[in-house]
Amino acid sequence: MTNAGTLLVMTLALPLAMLCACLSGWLRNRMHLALALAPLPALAAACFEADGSTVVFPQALLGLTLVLDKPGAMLIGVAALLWVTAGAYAGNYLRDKPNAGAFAVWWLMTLTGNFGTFLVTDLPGFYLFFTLASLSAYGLIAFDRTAEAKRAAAIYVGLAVLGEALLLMAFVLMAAGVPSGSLLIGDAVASLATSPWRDYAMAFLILAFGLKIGLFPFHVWMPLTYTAAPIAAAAVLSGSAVKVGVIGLIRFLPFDSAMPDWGNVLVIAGLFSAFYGVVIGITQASPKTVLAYSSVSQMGLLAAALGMGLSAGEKSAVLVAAFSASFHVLVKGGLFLAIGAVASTKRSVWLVLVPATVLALGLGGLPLTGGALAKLAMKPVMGDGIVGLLATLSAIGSTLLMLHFLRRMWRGSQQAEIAETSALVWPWLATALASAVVPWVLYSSVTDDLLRDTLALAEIWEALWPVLAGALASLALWRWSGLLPRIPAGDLLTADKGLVRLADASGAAMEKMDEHLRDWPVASALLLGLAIILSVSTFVGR
Amino acid sequence: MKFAIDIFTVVMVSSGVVFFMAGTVGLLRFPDTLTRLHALTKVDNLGLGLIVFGLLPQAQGLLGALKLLSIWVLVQLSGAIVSQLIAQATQRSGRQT
Amino acid sequence: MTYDVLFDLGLAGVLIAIAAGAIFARGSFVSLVLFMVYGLLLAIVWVRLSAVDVALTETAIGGGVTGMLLLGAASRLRATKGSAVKAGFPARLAAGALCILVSIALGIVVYALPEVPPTLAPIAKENLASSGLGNPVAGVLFVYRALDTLLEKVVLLLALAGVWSLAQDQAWGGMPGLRVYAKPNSILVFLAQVLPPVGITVGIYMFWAGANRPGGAFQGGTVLAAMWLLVMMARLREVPAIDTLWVRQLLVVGPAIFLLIGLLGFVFADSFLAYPPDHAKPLIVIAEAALTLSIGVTLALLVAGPPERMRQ
Amino acid sequence: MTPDANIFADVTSADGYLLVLAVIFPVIGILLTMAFGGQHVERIALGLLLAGLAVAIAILAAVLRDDQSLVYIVGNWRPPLGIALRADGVSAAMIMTIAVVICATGFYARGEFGQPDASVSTRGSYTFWILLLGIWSGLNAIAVGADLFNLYVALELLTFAAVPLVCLKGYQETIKAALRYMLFALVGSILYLLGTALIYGGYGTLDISLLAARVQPEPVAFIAAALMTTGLLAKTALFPLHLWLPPAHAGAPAPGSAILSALVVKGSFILIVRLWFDAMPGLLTFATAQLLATLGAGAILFGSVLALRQTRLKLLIAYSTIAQIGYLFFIFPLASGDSASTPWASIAWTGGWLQLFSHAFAKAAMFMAAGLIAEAVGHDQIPDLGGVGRALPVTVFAFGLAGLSLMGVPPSGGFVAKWMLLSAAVMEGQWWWAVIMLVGGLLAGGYVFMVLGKALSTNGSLTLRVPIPQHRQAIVLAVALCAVLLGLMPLQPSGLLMIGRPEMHTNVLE
Amino acid sequence: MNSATMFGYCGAMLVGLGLFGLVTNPEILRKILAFNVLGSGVFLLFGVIARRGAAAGLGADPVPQALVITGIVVAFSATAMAVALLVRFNKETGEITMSSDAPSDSGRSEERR
Repeated sequence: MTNAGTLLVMTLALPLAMLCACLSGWLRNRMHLALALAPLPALAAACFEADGSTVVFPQALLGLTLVLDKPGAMLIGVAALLWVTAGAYAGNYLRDKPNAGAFAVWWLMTLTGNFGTFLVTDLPGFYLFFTLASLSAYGLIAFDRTAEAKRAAAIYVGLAVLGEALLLMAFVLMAAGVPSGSLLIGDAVASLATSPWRDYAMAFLILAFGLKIGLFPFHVWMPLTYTAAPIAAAAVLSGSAVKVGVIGLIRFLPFDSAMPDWGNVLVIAGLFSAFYGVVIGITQASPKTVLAYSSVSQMGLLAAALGMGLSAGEKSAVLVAAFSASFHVLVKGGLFLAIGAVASTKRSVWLVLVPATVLALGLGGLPLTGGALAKLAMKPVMGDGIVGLLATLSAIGSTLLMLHFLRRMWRGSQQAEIAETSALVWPWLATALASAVVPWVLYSSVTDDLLRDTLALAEIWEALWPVLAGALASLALWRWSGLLPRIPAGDLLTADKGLVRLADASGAAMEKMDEHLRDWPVASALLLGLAIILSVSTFVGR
Repeated sequence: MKFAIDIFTVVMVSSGVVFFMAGTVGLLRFPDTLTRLHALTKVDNLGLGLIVFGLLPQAQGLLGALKLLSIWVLVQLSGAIVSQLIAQATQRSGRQT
Repeated sequence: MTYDVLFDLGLAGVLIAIAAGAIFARGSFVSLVLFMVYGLLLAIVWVRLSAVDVALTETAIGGGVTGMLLLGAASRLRATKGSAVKAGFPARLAAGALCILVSIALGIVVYALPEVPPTLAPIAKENLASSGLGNPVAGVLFVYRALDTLLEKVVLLLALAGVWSLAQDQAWGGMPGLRVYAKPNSILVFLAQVLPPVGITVGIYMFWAGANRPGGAFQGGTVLAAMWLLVMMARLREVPAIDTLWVRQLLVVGPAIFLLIGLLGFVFADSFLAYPPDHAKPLIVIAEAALTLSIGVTLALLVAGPPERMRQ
Repeated sequence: MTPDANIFADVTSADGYLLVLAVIFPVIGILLTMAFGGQHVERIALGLLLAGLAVAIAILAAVLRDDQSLVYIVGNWRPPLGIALRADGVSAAMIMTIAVVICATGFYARGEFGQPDASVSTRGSYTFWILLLGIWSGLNAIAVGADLFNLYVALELLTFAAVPLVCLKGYQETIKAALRYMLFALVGSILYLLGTALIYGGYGTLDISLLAARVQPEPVAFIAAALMTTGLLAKTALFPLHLWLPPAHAGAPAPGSAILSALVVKGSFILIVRLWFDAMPGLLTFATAQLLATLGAGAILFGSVLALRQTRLKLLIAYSTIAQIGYLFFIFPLASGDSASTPWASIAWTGGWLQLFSHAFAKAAMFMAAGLIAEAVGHDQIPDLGGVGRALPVTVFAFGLAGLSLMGVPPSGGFVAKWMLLSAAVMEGQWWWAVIMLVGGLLAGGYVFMVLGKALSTNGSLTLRVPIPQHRQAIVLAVALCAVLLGLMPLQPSGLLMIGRPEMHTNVLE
Repeated sequence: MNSATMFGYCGAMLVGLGLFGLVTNPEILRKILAFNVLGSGVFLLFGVIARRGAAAGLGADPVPQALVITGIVVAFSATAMAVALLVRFNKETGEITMSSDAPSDSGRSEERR
């Protein structure tokens, strides 16, 4: 086992060890101070051994196989960065909170699941970590016991479990398509094109992962949860945990074989939610909610990119998607942390606001930011057709949305209640710095055109004009913001009352039916009837 | 000889049967509990007695005969006691029908 | 031959009629009495089917102890609330239809039973010699399918434990609440003094004869149980408290000895529940004797019911 | 008539005596406790628990080593005249599961039915231990039985021990529940007995492997099979014959509920499988298989929804049992019929049994956890359970693990079982069962999180009436972990479960 | 039709009768009684099968006879237990019938300890 191997193992072993440590109450109540350490092995692995080194566990451990390939390394690296800073933030945030221990446990579990999905290469393993990440997020969301937190957590779990079911079906179908019976993701994807269950498998895959990355109409859980969860949790969930879905799409979509129809499905759904997120987002008041909708929009764009790749059957889309995803990891995490940071600084708010603005506009593709690079890298994939145009337009939208966010955050900081503490600021500054630097480091590994080209005036203007347009639009928005309708967070979910009532009614009906069935004469008559039907079915059935 | 014994048996048993008939009719027709009991006990005593008596010559060996007799005795015993109990019960629950 | 068939036909007709009466009768008392008569008639049917052992068991149980049990229960039940909500007519109709269908299905099976009926009688008989028994049924019970018999005795004990478990906590270990009809020098007392000697003799004879002729541990035990119940009802003997040592030991002595002999089979006859060829019969008789006792006590206590009174 | 009708060589195998011991040890315990009164009852029982566990391990080892069924000819009288005991791979695994669950329950139950002072005998302890041993003997006898009538006696042994367990608390509603259970179970067993009568009349033997050779598709077989199956279904409480289960399993004392829900209902299920797969192979038609699985599907949907509607924890768990039983019946369409020759049959076979075992562990853990919670809090009303998670972390954690297994979340036996059944359903083109299983998983997630969410919520003001000793919580956790550990087995047909059934392809996926 | 077969049909009818009583009669005691009738019908079928199997100088196949004897014992213990349950049930509730019950929601019964 190479030392990279050891690093890979450590990536999962350290958080697990910390979890075991949590069995003792004394350690559990102090664990939140150490949260920042848990992701370090992942970071190291990403830095030193991104060469696809492999670890295979014995059968006794499900025969897990861990591999660190390029997209995986990219994502796990930035994710680790975010988890470190957010962990530090959480450590301070949780000081003298009553049940910090519980939070730490859920945190570590989510982290383990999140990293695991970036590494594993076999279906059951992926399902295991995917489930771990999704279900343990429940604890983070429901952490502060407000009514909306409970509602959000309930809805989240409902959709998460649904996602599990869809994914399980997808995996079973994929495995069924592999003649050799191997359970490696690679083999499954390879034989997917020829599998008799191809279309079903694709449908379930896209549904499951689309639900995870919040494609319309599955986006409803995002605004609720990110609004309800504590800031640190929201940061890692929106920044890192969502990428579980992205890596899923990257790993499981067969990019070697072009599938135009399924590709187009992704493109259309993606672009739609890209704009949908913007439109709803600008009506939102709470900065967290606004960020959530921007996530919907960004993930939609990502899905569209992958869709283009799928329909064209070109592998390069994978790296591009990974790259812009990893950029999104840092920015989104940073912006969430910024909310806390702004609220917690009274004197030198500008120290926070300025970088925040740069970061935010980065999502709109402000030149010289990682965002610009992301857009640049995406351009070839998106092409120059209608899709490319829409992508550019979406940049305007995100700028608009981001400016709206900054405004809301500024408002929020006025009636902030969090105590003055610089300890909440440093993690956020670190994240901001990282999000400014890291993309430049990674860029070369994505495309072979040189960084110099990215500084060409044409490119800069290309990136700049959407931002300016967005700025103008936002001026208009402020002017006439009064005209906008107030759409509740989780827009479509306003219908859930009716659904609940319907479910309740049907449940009651079944209860009534149960009482009748459990009436003695009925049940015993059913017994006799069953005997007769059975003998007939055995007799006639042959 | 054998023939005579058979005749004897037939006569005895059939007369026993007649008594049973009478008893049953009594059981069905008599007005109240005590009289019904009266009818039944008669049957036990005489009817069964006659039948057993009639079968005695047919019994193989002394053991068989003893068995037959013990049957009669037991039935006597139980019949008497049970009718006693029933009579008491009727008296207690003063209803005569 | 045809006379036999006619007789059987009549017998079956009466049997069905009485059964129907027991099922459909309005009052429970009537239906209980009819049920006991039914039990006795059934015994005759068994004789007609030349299954005398079963006939004896049926009289002892179906006509006897079961009836006693049900009558005892009927005399204790008090319907203070909750009235008999009869199933509605359509429900009864549907149920009736289903039951008729089941009967018809069974009829079809009886009709379709193979021409040359499969039977184990020959091998059962030819292997009987090795056990020294004369009664093939006893042979099946104690030699070929001894495991069933053993487990069935455990079932009896479990049933008793179950009945006891229905006691009130404070009455635990006390005396079963058997109905006692004792009035000094009543006629019942007289019966209880006269009958038991005869009954016990009969019981022992039944088990003893069981080795070679119809009869056996179970039938004998039942008679013993009946005698003991009679004595207890007449208050000649008190009902023993359930944690009296001798009661407990009488309960298990039969199954225990049987099991012991079975385990000895591991050593002396190279199989569980196999008997060493030349000691087969004595061993079986010993086991049966012990079983007769245990069965007697178990049945009596089952009828006596869960403990209700603490010992004085 | 199948070629390998007599796959079991009818000779006692070297370690066959173990099968007798498995049945007899508990019986010895019953006799001892009956004879020597209450005050030693607990010690005798616990001693025998360990002995029985050893026997179970020995049996499993022997079967694995010989890679063939254990056989014991009782009294050296061969079937059809005598009785044989047989343990194939499934039986061995079953015996092991039974032993583990019963031992765990036994040690857990010391908290409830143990005897603080050895001087007096109390009703509860005396009867509980006897009934526990009775259930164990009955279950083992069912697992190794190879003679339909012998199996009938074993089934009765089981019932007679199970019913009093229901009303051990003596509350009015538990008595009522026990009565309903008793009567319905009686109907079930008498129908089964009727079936055996017909079978003997038709084929002159009751030995399963001999029957496999003799049974023909003809009215006798049809009607006998139908009657026996129905009777057994009544005891398994498969929807819609579940009238007795919820009140009975919810009313029994916690250890009792654990045994009843985890093991007792499975006893009759094993018999149904033996009937259709071993005794009358080739009699199971597509229609019948679909019918049984349809009832199973009904149980899954119905039980899960009703579980979601419950406000009492134990009732919720009871209804979830009804639902989980449903999955077992997917064995019939997926592991039989035309597919029996395909590799997927053996996948479904493994998956079905795995579902049985993992549910046994998970459900035992759940009921024990619920028992501890009820002891500590004084009730089991779900709405008032807020904060239990902090008061009894280990217990709630165990409950959660068990719940994950029910949901079919990895790593757990429930996941592996579901995966296998799903794949089999897909590969054999019976996708509708796959849909049902997915929905069932969703609903299970619903009720599990309904409880966990409440228990983990911290705003409930919760005071423990009595402290719960750590070791009892540890037992619960251990049982739940067994369910999880089953999830470590590979997603392939298990060699063990194939022992004794050559007609099924093993390790097809190499 | 020989008398064995005839008794077979008789047994079939008894089974039907017993089942009917078991299903429809609300009184528990009557259900138990019906169960006994049902049982005797089943045993009668056994007896018929035994009778048909008469061979080797035996009037009937001994194996089914033995099974019936065992069965009668089991049926009796079942009756005893059911009766005990019924008496206790009646003492607790004062009912003699089995009304349909929804799962009683009285989880507070735990508190009665």
